[in-house]
Amino acid sequence: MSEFTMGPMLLNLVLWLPIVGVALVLLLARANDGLARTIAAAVMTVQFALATVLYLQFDATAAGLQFATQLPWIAQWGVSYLIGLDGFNILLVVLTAFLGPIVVLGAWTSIKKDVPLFHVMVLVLQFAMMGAFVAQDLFLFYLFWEAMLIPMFLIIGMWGGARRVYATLKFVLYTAFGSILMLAAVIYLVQSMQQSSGVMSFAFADLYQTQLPLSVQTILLGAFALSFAIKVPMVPLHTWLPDAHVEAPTAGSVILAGVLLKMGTYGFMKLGFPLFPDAARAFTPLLMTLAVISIVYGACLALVQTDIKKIIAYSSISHLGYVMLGLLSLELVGIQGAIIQMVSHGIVAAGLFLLVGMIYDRCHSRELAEYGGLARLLPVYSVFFMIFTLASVGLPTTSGFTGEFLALMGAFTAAWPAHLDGNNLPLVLASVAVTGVVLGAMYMLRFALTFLFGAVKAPHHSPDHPLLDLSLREKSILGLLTIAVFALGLFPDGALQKTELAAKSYQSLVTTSRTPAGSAGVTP
Amino acid sequence: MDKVHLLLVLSGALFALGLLGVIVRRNALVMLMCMELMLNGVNLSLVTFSQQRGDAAGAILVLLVFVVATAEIALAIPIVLLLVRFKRSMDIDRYADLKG
Amino acid sequence: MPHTLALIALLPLVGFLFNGFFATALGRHRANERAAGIIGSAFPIAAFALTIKAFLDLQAGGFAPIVEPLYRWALIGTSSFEIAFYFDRLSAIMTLVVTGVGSVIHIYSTGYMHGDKSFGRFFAYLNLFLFFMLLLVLGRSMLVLFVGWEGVGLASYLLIGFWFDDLTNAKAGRKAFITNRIGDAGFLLGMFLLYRAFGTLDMDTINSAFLSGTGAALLVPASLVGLLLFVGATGKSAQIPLYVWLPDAMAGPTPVSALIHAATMVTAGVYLTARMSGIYMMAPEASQVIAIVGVLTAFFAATVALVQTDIKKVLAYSTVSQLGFMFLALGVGAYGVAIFHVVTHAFFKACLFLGAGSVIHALGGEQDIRKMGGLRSKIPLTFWTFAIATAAIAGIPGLAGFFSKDEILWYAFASAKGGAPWLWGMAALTALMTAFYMFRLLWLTFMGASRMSHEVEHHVHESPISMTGVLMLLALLSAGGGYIAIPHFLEAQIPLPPIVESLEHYEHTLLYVSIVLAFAGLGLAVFMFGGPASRPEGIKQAMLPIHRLLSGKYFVDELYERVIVKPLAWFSEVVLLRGSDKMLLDGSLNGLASLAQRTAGLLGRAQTGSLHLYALLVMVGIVGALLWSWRHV
Amino acid sequence: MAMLPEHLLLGGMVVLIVMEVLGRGSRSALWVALGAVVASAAAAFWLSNAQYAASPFAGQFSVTPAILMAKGALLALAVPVLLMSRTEFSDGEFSILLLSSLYGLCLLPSSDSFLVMFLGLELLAMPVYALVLLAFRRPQSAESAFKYLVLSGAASATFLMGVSLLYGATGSMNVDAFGAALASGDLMTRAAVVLVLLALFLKAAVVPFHAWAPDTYEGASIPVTAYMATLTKGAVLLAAVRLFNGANATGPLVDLLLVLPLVSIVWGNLAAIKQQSFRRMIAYSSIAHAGYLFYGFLGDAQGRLQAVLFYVIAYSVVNLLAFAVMPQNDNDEQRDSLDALKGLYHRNPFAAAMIAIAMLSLAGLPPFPGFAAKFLIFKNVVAAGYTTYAVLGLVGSYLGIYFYLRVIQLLFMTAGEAAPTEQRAGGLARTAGVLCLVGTLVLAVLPGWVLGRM
Amino acid sequence: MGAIALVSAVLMLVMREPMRVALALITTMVMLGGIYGLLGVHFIAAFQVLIYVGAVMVFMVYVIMLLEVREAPGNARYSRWLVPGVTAFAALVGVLGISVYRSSAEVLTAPGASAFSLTQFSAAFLSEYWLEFELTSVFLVAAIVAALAVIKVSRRAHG
Repeated sequence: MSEFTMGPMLLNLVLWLPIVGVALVLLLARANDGLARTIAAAVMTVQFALATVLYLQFDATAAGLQFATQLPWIAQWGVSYLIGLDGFNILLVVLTAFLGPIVVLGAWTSIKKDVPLFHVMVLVLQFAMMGAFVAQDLFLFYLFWEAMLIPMFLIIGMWGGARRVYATLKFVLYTAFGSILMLAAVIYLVQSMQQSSGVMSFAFADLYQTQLPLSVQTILLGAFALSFAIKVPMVPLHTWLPDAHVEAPTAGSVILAGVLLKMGTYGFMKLGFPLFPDAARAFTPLLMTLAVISIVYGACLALVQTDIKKIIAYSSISHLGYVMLGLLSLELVGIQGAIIQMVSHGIVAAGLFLLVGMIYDRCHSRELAEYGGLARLLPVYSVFFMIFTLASVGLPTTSGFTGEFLALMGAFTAAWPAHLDGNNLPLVLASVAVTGVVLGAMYMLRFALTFLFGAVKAPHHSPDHPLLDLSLREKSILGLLTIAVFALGLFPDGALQKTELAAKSYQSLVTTSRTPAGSAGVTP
Repeated sequence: MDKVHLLLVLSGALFALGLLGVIVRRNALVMLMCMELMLNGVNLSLVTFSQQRGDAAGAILVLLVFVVATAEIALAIPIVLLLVRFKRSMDIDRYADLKG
Repeated sequence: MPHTLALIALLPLVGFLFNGFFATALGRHRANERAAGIIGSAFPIAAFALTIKAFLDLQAGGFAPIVEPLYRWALIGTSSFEIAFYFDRLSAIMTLVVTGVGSVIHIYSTGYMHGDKSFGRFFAYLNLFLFFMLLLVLGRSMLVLFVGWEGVGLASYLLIGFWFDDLTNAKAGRKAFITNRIGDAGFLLGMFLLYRAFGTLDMDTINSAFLSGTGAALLVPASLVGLLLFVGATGKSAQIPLYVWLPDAMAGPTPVSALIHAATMVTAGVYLTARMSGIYMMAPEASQVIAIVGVLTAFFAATVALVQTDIKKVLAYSTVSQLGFMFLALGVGAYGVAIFHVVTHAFFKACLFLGAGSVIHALGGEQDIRKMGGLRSKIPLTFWTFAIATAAIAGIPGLAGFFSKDEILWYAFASAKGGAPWLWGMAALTALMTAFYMFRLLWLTFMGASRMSHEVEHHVHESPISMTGVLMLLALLSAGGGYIAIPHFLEAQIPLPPIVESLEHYEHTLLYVSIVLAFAGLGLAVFMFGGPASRPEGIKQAMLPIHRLLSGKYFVDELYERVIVKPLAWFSEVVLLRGSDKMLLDGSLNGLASLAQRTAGLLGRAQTGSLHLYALLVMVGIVGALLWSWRHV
Repeated sequence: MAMLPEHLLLGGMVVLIVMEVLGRGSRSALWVALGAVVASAAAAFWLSNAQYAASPFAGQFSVTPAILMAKGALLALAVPVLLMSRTEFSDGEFSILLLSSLYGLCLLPSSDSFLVMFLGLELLAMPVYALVLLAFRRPQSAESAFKYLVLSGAASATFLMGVSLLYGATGSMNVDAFGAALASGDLMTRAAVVLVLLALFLKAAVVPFHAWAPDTYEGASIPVTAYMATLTKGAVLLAAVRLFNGANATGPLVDLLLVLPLVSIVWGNLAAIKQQSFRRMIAYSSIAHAGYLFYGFLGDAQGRLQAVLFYVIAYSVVNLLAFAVMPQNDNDEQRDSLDALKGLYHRNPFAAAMIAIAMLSLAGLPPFPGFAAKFLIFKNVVAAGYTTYAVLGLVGSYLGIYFYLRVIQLLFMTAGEAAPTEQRAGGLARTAGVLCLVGTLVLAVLPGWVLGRM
Repeated sequence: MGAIALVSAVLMLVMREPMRVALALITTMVMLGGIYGLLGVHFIAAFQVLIYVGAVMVFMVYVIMLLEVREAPGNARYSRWLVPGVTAFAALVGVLGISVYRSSAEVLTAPGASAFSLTQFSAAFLSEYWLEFELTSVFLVAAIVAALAVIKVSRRAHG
């Protein structure tokens, strides 16, 4: 029965390893760039390996938390150190762990100053992200949620581009605004639960039991949703993202797009909607509209960007719209699609940002117009570029397809009965969302066209000093991501099975009304 | 209009006058004196109540106020001296280097 | 062999991976070119061989469909998405065509692409295309079909832009992909509706459900589904309004045009419609639309083809036109006939394209027919094969095209499932134009006097055996392909529509009419282009506005540019980016930020350093607080 | 016994005065003071742990375990202040004055009568006037001290006026009269209550009574500013807790406690944005924090001491942390300027990191202790039903994030040269910094444990 | 007597010369002492005169004479906050007055207890308020140290 004792330890280890890494870097490598890199890479790799073990041992047929640890922490407030894996977070945990070593390796040569601090920040960020995913206690979750801000603030602000300070402040201030209101909602939620049930607890499982009148649910959901929607980001709360992406160093963009944005959708899935199901259902039309607007809006803007990072940034907005759409469909297939789309976007956007970073390291320009014909110049690079472009477009056999396909299918599956009942909005929205598929192809292929094809041109390239194609390190990073892209595109079943129970429980949580009987609703 | 009310209003007026003095007078020493006036106003009401109640507590507080007021002046005067040393002026409006 | 079907599809994939990884990596060494060519061709040929085996298996099983599950892609709730292959009469025909024509075109390409610096890459893409095309035709589930559907789009994109150093080629590829995507969006919607109704995407299940009219089928209207799927088909099969990509797709190497943009990929829409005939049989409105779109496409594309001067463009519009014929057949319920035309078209159009390729090859890249002429004697093999194929497409009796086209015309006229005389009229007129522009092409290219420059003329040479051999094979099939009675072969699976009884006796009359039309086209072309050059010029001058309209392709590209592309860019750039993102959203945020800054400045100025003020604040505060406290009295 | 902590402080004072009179090395003065403070804090903790409760002077002075804990905590916070004073204050006076101020501090939460509380307030503040001047490094220090003195004097007078009216209305000098009078509808009683509260607002620098704080903080030296911003403020808040003593905020006070703290939060956080002086910025920050602290009085009386004390500790520890590691510079104006922080990370990563942690905690961002403290306060506010104001307060706290981040931006993201006279913080100050860091970490990691002892 | 106290207090604010202000303050204080005497709290009256007038004000007057700083002519007596200040002042007096007059506290109208004697006061001070006595001494010690420290600083600043 060693597994039962080992399990929780393993998850704790996965969570805390980055902190060990931080300690190691601070102790051993304060002035040793190479060692700092090595430590970070090693820690991340071990973490990924352990996360893989978790994934393999995760029992898809068991409901409830697995590998859970619960320790009383702030007993006075009913806060406990409660972490665990369930279908909601298992894939995201693996994704986070997977991107960890990739981020470190990707930044291997491009980060040249303050290297140890950089890796400390990346490790801290990794810890916070992992924590936010595995936390099963609202207080703990909020802690991790906010803790992500600081390292990201520094990563963008210290190693970013020319307007990095503006961008990073915008990022933090934007995000913090949402968080502040969420904090108010958290306090109110827990407080009202205590008043109604006498129990002071932050555990998700307990909070899922709370009964709140619709009006209260609405306000609380509004606060949560604001915070999550900023993180996702959903139009019109997105303007921080392009700036943050553009100014962030490659590693920052990778983390941002790869994991951080998923926090928003994860938050909706794990907290926002299940905590306030009645409000969630009441506001589905609005949120769904916003999701679809995000899809189209992001795509349209990606279409006219001249900065290559901005294209991907806006594409992220578009892609995460599908996630929201899937989640809001409340259809199993849509929810599952949303989860896959989260992971897929994590991988694909990470790949694209890495690719952009690699070319930026060589040419120091992000202007699309300054490039051309890279396919002739850097064939291997171009192959990878094409793969990730197509995955972003959602071409079948890539992960992007799995996510988009299932999410859209969910939206449609939900919309059709509504249409038969005379409510055409979901159907219209789902149909409009499908146009995102076209727009997606338009902006990504515009990117690829200018970038890869035509006459060869690139800053800092001359026939005497041609640009070098990808190094072995770069190839392996992208190779790993490519494998993930196709694995999730061709064989999503394994992953889907792990999340199926969670998707079902999400579905039943959100579709079950939880307003107190006989209450007309009192505004707080 | 009896005695107590009058005394209390007088006390309040002295207190307010003291504060007004701090607001309107520019001479640092005058300001200090106005502070004393405020305390005197307070003392009056304390004594009045103490007497009215036949209770020593108020009077004792008055005594403490004496002590404190004295100590404050003793501390304030050197500070004013120091101020004057730098600007050769008692005008408090000239001491507004710290602002913003 | 348990996984024959999977193997058929996967063999080209292996070829792709091999060529992709090794041939590209090893560079453009001559020996490698050889290896790449052999590998690239071997896998399709092997696939073809396996297909024949599979066909024999099918036959041995009395043509009962073979279902071959590979693995489960996803299980969500109770609905399972299986990756499974399905082999019946329809897929058998398609697979044979794809692997067969595909193989020969691979062989042809070894000659055609000889010396190209990206030889290996070319074969990799070609193999990739075959893989996806085979998924498309072999898939049991619409999901697999869709994978192939989009996959062939990808391969087409890559191959059109194969010579990407010239940006116009790459742009043509992009155009193809995006136009196809528009269709795919419709396809997706249709698929979603079907999933909603049945919880599965297996096409056999869906078809039979529709045919039997079970409960689930009533949930979604067949017409809507049919139309949505047809939107997909218009994209892939270049029908109005989404045909615009196909002419541009000629930017790709000619074997690509032959294989993808003539013989196989563009017929995927036809295949899809035939495959989902269960739906369309229940959806007369949708079928009506298909027939009309088909015939209109056929007609308009043919008119454009009349005046094109690029050898490949003529063939491209001809392809669009022929695809229109196929959809006409589908629209009137003659699914088997459409497939029949797919097959014959594959033969003669592949032959034509490859012949054109041979011409271009011989002329060192020249594609303008005004600068050709008199090639008959210089490259006779090419000429003869080209001529046979031209005759076939023109509907000269006895050749392949004659049979299939005639059946289409007949069903357009007489089918009880939507046939109408006016459909026949349009189609017959189109047939006339087809004969005319094809013979025009033949005459301008091969007959008459040479209009080539001396230098070009000097270098003209017949193509190597790898190319001419293939041409001869395809010419043979173009000639004899009509004798394969595909509609009847398929009838067991997809019945042909009944004929309106009152019209039955017109059959022979119409047959003669179409024979007459074919020869009329031939005659007209010979009359116009066999004589002095002033003759066509005169007609051109007489009908200048029409000529301009036709040679401008009805200015549809320009229209789309003005109505869709430009407004979209304007909307994105001006309204969304500048108006909404920068001005409204960022503007209000920056406004708030500067408001905070200004307030901060104000508060800083309030802190004047004056002790008087501070004391005043205290006093005001006290007064205010005391007054406020009375509020509760 | 009950006054053991006070006695120990007094003992320390006496020893120091004797040493001073004898002219025996001011070097050791610091250690004596340190010994006294540590002993005093230890005594308070020990008594608290022993659940000691007594009122040796009936109606004047009493201790309970909770109050002893509060005293111990604040006294412990004085340790870093003493440690960081070394570089600026070589004389023994600093230690004596600090000990006497601490003595006053200790009186406040224990006072049962207004007389003791008044003496406590004066004893707390009076030495600070001198302290502000003591490290006389620039002429403005005198201005600074004078402003503090005058407004603090006005606060004392206001306090007394209120006490006097309350005394008149109730006939009692007992502090509990305040709590009892809260609900009274009598105008004079009400005026009394309001005046007393406003006096505390003035001492704690709540808008509109805040104006002295920025000027005073800027003109004072770092250890004294640190002391004022943290311990003095904390002591005033503890006095307020003592005053309210178990009474829920009712009547007119609710409005005052809702509005003025909120205005403080917003005002402080906004005004801090454009500051160029670090101490002035911290002053505005402390104005905002006074707002949060007084929000704590809206909540249920039960958890008030805990909430306020926890907040004071969390807030003070990080403030002291920032001050302790601040680089040394003989030019006080340069030292105080935010420009001095530019690029500090590259010169002194430890200091930069510590200041950054402090700023983040002050901003209330998790996982730093400032967050848990704020959480507790706002939780109580929400529990008391003032949800709207809790939200407004939180939004107000959001406004503050910017200027704290700006400091981090200067530290890490802005290039800057060291001023020629800049040095690392002294060894003892760094020790103080480490102590504060330890405190910060304990508060961050084990808030439950800390709360459990309160 | 109260009126005189008030008038001289007002004079304090009106007088230009600090010396006259001081004299006005002394008048106020003496008058207050008189009031205390009339109220029967004689020892407080005595303290008032002794400590305030005798010690504080003498000190103050001494300093005024010592400094003898001539303000520049034309230098306004008042800060620019005169009008708002007076307004606020009037409001404050009004508010306090209304608070007192409208109060229902019986202490305001009660006949008043018999004044307590110095003996009673001393007894209370040394028994019930023993702690305050002690604390006052601590306070005074601290005050002395503080004053000395400030003087030391001034000397240092001077030298």
